[in-house]
Amino acid sequence: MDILYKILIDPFMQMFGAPDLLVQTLWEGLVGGMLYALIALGFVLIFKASGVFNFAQGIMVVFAALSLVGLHAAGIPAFAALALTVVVMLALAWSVERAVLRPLVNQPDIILFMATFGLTYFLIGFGELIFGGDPKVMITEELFLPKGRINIAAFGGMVSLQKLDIAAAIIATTMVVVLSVFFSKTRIGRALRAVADSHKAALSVGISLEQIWVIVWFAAGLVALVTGIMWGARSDVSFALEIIALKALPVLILGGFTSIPGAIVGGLIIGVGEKIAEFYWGPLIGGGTDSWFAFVIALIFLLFWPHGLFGEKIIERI
Amino acid sequence: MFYREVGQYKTSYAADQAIFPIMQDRIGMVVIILGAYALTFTNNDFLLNAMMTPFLIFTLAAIGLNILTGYTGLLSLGTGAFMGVGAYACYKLTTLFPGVNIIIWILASGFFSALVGVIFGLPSLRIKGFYLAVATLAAQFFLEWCFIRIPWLYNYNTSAAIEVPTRTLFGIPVTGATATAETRYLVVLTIVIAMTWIASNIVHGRVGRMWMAVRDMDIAAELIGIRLLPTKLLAFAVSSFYCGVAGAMMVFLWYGGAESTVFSINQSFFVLFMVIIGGLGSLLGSYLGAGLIFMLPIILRLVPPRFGIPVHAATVEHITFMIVGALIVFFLIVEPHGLARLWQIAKQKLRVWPFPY
Amino acid sequence: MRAPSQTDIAAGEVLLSVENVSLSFGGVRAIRDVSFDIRKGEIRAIIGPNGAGKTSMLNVINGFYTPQQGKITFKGGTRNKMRPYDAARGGIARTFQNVALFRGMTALDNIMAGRTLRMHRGLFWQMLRFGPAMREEVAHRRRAEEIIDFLHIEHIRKVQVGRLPYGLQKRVELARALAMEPELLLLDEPMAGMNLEEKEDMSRFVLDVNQHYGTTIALIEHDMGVVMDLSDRVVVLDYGQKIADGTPDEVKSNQAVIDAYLGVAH
Amino acid sequence: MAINAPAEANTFPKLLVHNAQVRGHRPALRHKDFGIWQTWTWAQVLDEVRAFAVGLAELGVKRDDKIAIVGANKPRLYWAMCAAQSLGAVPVPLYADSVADEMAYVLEHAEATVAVAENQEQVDKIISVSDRLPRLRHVIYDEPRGLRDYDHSRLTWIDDVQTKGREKLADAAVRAQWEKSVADGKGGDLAIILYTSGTTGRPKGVMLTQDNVLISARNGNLFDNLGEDEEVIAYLPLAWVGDHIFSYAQSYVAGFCVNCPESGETVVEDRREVGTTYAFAPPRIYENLLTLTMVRMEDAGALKRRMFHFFIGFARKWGEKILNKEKVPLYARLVYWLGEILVYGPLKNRYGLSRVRVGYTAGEAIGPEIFRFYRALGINLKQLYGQTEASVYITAQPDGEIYADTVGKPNFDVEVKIDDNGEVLFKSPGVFLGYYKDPDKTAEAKTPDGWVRTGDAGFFDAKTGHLKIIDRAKDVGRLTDGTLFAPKYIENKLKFYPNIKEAVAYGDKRDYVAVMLNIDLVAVGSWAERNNVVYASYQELAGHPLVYAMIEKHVDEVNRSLVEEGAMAGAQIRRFLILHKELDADDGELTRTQKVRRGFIAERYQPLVTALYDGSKEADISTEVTFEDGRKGVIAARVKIRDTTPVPYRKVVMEKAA
Repeated sequence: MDILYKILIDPFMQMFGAPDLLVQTLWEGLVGGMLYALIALGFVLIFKASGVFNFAQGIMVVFAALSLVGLHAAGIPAFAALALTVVVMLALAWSVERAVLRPLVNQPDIILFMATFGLTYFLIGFGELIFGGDPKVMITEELFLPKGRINIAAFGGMVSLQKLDIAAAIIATTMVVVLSVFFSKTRIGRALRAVADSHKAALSVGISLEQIWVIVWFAAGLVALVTGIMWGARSDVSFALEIIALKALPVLILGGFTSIPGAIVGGLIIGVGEKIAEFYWGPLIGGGTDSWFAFVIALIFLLFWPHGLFGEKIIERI
Repeated sequence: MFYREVGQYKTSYAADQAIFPIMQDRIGMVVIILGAYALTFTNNDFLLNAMMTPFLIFTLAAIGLNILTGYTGLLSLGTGAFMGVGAYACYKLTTLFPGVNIIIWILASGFFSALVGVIFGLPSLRIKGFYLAVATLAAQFFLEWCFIRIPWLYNYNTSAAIEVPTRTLFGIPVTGATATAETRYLVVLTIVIAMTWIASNIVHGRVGRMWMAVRDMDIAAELIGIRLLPTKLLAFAVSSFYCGVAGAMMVFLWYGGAESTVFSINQSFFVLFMVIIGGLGSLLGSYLGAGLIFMLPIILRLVPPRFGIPVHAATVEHITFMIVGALIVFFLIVEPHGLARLWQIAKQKLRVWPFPY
Repeated sequence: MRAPSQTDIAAGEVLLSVENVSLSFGGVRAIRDVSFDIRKGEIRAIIGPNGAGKTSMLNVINGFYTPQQGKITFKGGTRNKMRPYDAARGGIARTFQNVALFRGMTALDNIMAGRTLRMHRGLFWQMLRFGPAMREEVAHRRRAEEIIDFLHIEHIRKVQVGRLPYGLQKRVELARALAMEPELLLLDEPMAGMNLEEKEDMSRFVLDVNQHYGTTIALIEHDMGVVMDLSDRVVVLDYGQKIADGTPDEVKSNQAVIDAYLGVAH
Repeated sequence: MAINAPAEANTFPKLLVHNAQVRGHRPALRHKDFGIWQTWTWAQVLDEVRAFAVGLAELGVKRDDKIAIVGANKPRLYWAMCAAQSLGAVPVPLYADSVADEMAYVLEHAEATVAVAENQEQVDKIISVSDRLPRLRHVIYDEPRGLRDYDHSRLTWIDDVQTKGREKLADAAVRAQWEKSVADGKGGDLAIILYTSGTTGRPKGVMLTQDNVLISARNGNLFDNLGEDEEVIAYLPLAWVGDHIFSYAQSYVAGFCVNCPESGETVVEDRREVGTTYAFAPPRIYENLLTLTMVRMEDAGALKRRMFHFFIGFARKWGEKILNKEKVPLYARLVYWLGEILVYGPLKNRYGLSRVRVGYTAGEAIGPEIFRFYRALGINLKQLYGQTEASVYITAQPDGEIYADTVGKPNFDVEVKIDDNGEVLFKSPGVFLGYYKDPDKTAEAKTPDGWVRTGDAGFFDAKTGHLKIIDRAKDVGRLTDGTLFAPKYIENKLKFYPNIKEAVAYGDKRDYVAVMLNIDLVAVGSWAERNNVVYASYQELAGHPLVYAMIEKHVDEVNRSLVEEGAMAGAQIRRFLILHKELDADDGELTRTQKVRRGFIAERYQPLVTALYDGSKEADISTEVTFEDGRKGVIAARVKIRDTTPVPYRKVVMEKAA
């Protein structure tokens, strides 16, 4: 009885009892979700264009952030470092295409998937070897990212928003807009869509597969960089991120692997969901639920919509 | 070159279906097994405790995962967690019923992870490929969380870790601080050999064929009357059982104690890599893969100093990661069937020697 | 010298009947209100131009697709929905247009896999692989070997099917289907992409199967010559509709069929 | 000797009963069927044969009936032979690959009343010609597939025959009756009729008695002391006397096991699995095997290839000596032992010949290179010379006396003589009864005093005392001084030299032997390069003095070897010339199978032939030739003629050699 009360009634009492907390939690969730969404975005970009499920997206985020911080630590001015990091990501995209994708062209997806495990581990080792394993601090000021927080009196209490988060939200949104424009309007963008459908189609557009892969992986790299900066700014830059980044997977399960809006919506749902759950129900079972919440949701979800919210159903033919 | 197959004819199906139809192979196996037991007499704790024992344990885990991923084609990232279930189950069992022989509990703990495996395998009916991988990630993280947040599992130790009590077999301590490297090694070796034998029996029989059928073409499998869900769940069960036992042995016969981090996602990946590099769908591959991946860091740690090159423990780890990662990609590109296939090719060459084919 | 002569088939009981079946994916209507029957012991050909819905028809029959309308009566039992597993259990075997073998397994293992439904020893005995399990294994190996002998594939018994040439793969697939000892055997273009000699062999095999095992066969085939030689009765589909049904000669002389094949505008 | 059954068991059925008693539990027959080697012990075979026989009797088979047997080497077809024999009927095996028409002839000529056919294919053939076979009452088949709907009024499945037989055998009287009919069998009875596919005219039915076959088989076993432990694989046609002796008679006499392969394609694998100890094959099989080996080794890695060739080379040097138990230096033994591990052993393993104790090649002459190759590997390959009319054995090479160019010594109980026109005659227990229903041909082949003409010309090698077959008797001529002249023999000797591509020998009814030669452009060309001999054309090279000098050496060597062998010493080559153009099938100088057409060439090169015998040093010749593109043209040339210096010798009197 009591337990039922604890589960079914009490949390909602709290919510309505302290709406400001609720809003605060929602906001936290949204921001967290946004970062998931950004990572998921990287997955989607690559999956759409090359059908590769890039497990390494998470480590790419870490790697980008580390390079930025590392380069700056090496005495390079912030924005120069930023520019260099962009170059690094381009180099990474190029070498991945050369070393991994090209030799594996036309292999079953699952093989490519596993190849990206390899990539992930290689990058972890490589990153740690160069930048060392210990956490680092993101160069927030140098990049002129706003600091501090705005406190708004509302809902009979205080809701405090970090300026950084707001900035993050704005940057993220603009990036998403830019990307979708890029995809729908530009020639290359359309070509990328074509690849998603069939490789021949792409070739007919007159872009070689190799180029396209480099482009998307580069695009994904940029997304990773932005994500890295945001995330690094909020917590710090460490390899722990790589594990957290795995949460992009459930996001994709919800959003579907091929849909950018899906990734966004999915990301936000997961972000908000896990915050709410942790904040209101977590204590009942000892907290820390956010480590698995997203995955379990995805798992349950999969049982009913095996192809995601926005992903299209495949008819099996024989 | 060493194969002399002349005169090895089969007059019964039983002989023809044998797992090592060629006499030279049978001899080879016997030699290897005897050799493995002979290692006991080296009295070299480092060899036994730090190399052979863990190698065998990882092999068992790899066999488990291979049954699921290699034979049935279901990708799982939850191996670490399933191993954990085995470990914690065994811990609870032996602390609740100290009287019962530890070996029994080690094996019994497999059933618990089998059960958990089946539960998390349920989605495999609807979903495939990396969708399933994500589903198993759920298992990984959820179980990992349980190991931390359910103190009952580790008997409310302040350390939040399993501390392996001393248990004896015929009066000789097998687990705990007092157990010698030799006894542990012997126990592990025996269990691993026995379970390998069982695994090979299963994969060579009807069940194995069903698994492979599902792996190679599930539609066709269904149309010849193989029920997909039970087949896949059985694979999950057996696979998890093996992982569970491996987990239990890892804590009880190797570490002597462990906390949840031992069963983290990285463990899952390491076992998966062993399977990929060793060879999907090959028991031999599980041995080779486990050998390579597990020995690699040890070699990196031991060899360079011999040549006066000092290496940092951390650096070793980083380089290991890089090499392993590179190896994965390399093998997927060059020989998706891993070391096992390489051995097969070599063996074929030996059989047709001196001809190239 | 063919087994049951035309007449006794005409008299023969109906093994499977398809009534007013319609099937569509999304917008595409693959089959429109098709009805026909297959009689015990006959060789029944389903022909028609590409995209006539032949393969879809087979997929409906063995439960891989579920038709929106219509019902299927097999061995007296009527159903409109059925899992492929039940079809297999009920005695329907099937080969595929583009070979659907278990590529990672040897020819023998593929055929043994076909015996799965008839093997019962549980995991326990499988683990030990002696006693009952081995006896069962051996017994079924024997049956598999009979089929291997029947289809003359001794020399490739232990070859991984992925490495076999196309013609032999088709034969192994047939062997796997036979291993199920089906009552109704569905062959989807058993001779597609074969050279003349292979075609002759395959035709020989199909006849022998029908005759030696008394298996009822429904086959899709493009090679008219083959169809006319092999089949007792032919049903012709075009754009998902049945346009003719009868003995080879009747069908040959049917105007609608001729038009369909000459591609007269519809 | 213990290895052979007692003499009172003088028929196949008696031997079968005997074997069933003394070694009933031992394997008599294996057949790779349904993926494994199905095995029958002697006891089981007896049981099968008995049932089969009684079943046949039920179908009305009686003494002296002829039972045709058509098909591949299947257990039940062998049983059919013994079953028939146990009833006193005579089995008549047919070549499975013969077309319906040939089959019809034999069936009709043999007056077969029952035919045992392997499968649908054979049954169809028989049915297709059945209207021409009034006597053929019944057809029995082994494999039922495809036959179920045939009209079975005159068609029965072996199983049904045997079941019927088994039912009958329940009755003790029937059993006794069968045993009696076995006991009634006599050594003199006609055991089998083997139709030899004669190169000219219709096949002749060679009648062999139980004694013929069994005594020859017994002697064969003694000759190579074959015991009950041998393993042989039966893959050669049933209708061929070789298979009848090796896979049937010798097995029954010695009690060893015969293995029937799964199918034609699998013979090699099956041989490897069984590991035959007593092997038999016509030369071409060894040739193919060798070619295959060399081709495959070409694809091998450079290192492996080097190793291979080194050891093979070494084996060619020492292998035979070691095999012949001659004295060889220790190091040679060591290297050979190494080679055994690295190359010879594996090779033999691949061939499936690792366990061969005795291997024979026969039928036609085997190239000495090929022959030596297998010997060098340590395979005890030997040659024998035999005929259907002799129940195979005429001569064979005893262990340790192996020569590439002889066919060995007369077997036990075999007498061989060479008549004055060089034809080989023999007399032995194996000598056939006669040609079935053909007394004239029989008379031609058999002299009144029981000698049989082989139709081959040969002589006994003075050095080794072995028989050498030199040519078909009809091709052998004589020089004016009466010396034996076998053109093919001399030509072959010359052609063993890689430099000599073709040779045409003349001498019949002439004073001496003279030859026209063709050089081999490839071989001589490369020789020319090595010895910087410059030449512009084949013609020029052919005429080059150095080339003549080189070829002359070869000719001298041939002469010397002729002298060593004795019998042919008189037929040394006195003069030779090298033709200015290659002999060519397009010009009708060779047959399409690349055999020289001596007569035609003689006409075409008339001037040269005369020159060879009128002592002139050179002669002009112009011949019309057909070029690749079909154009015709004329080649004119002046061809030099060389005299050789004959090797002195003592004239041997041939009859002594016999």
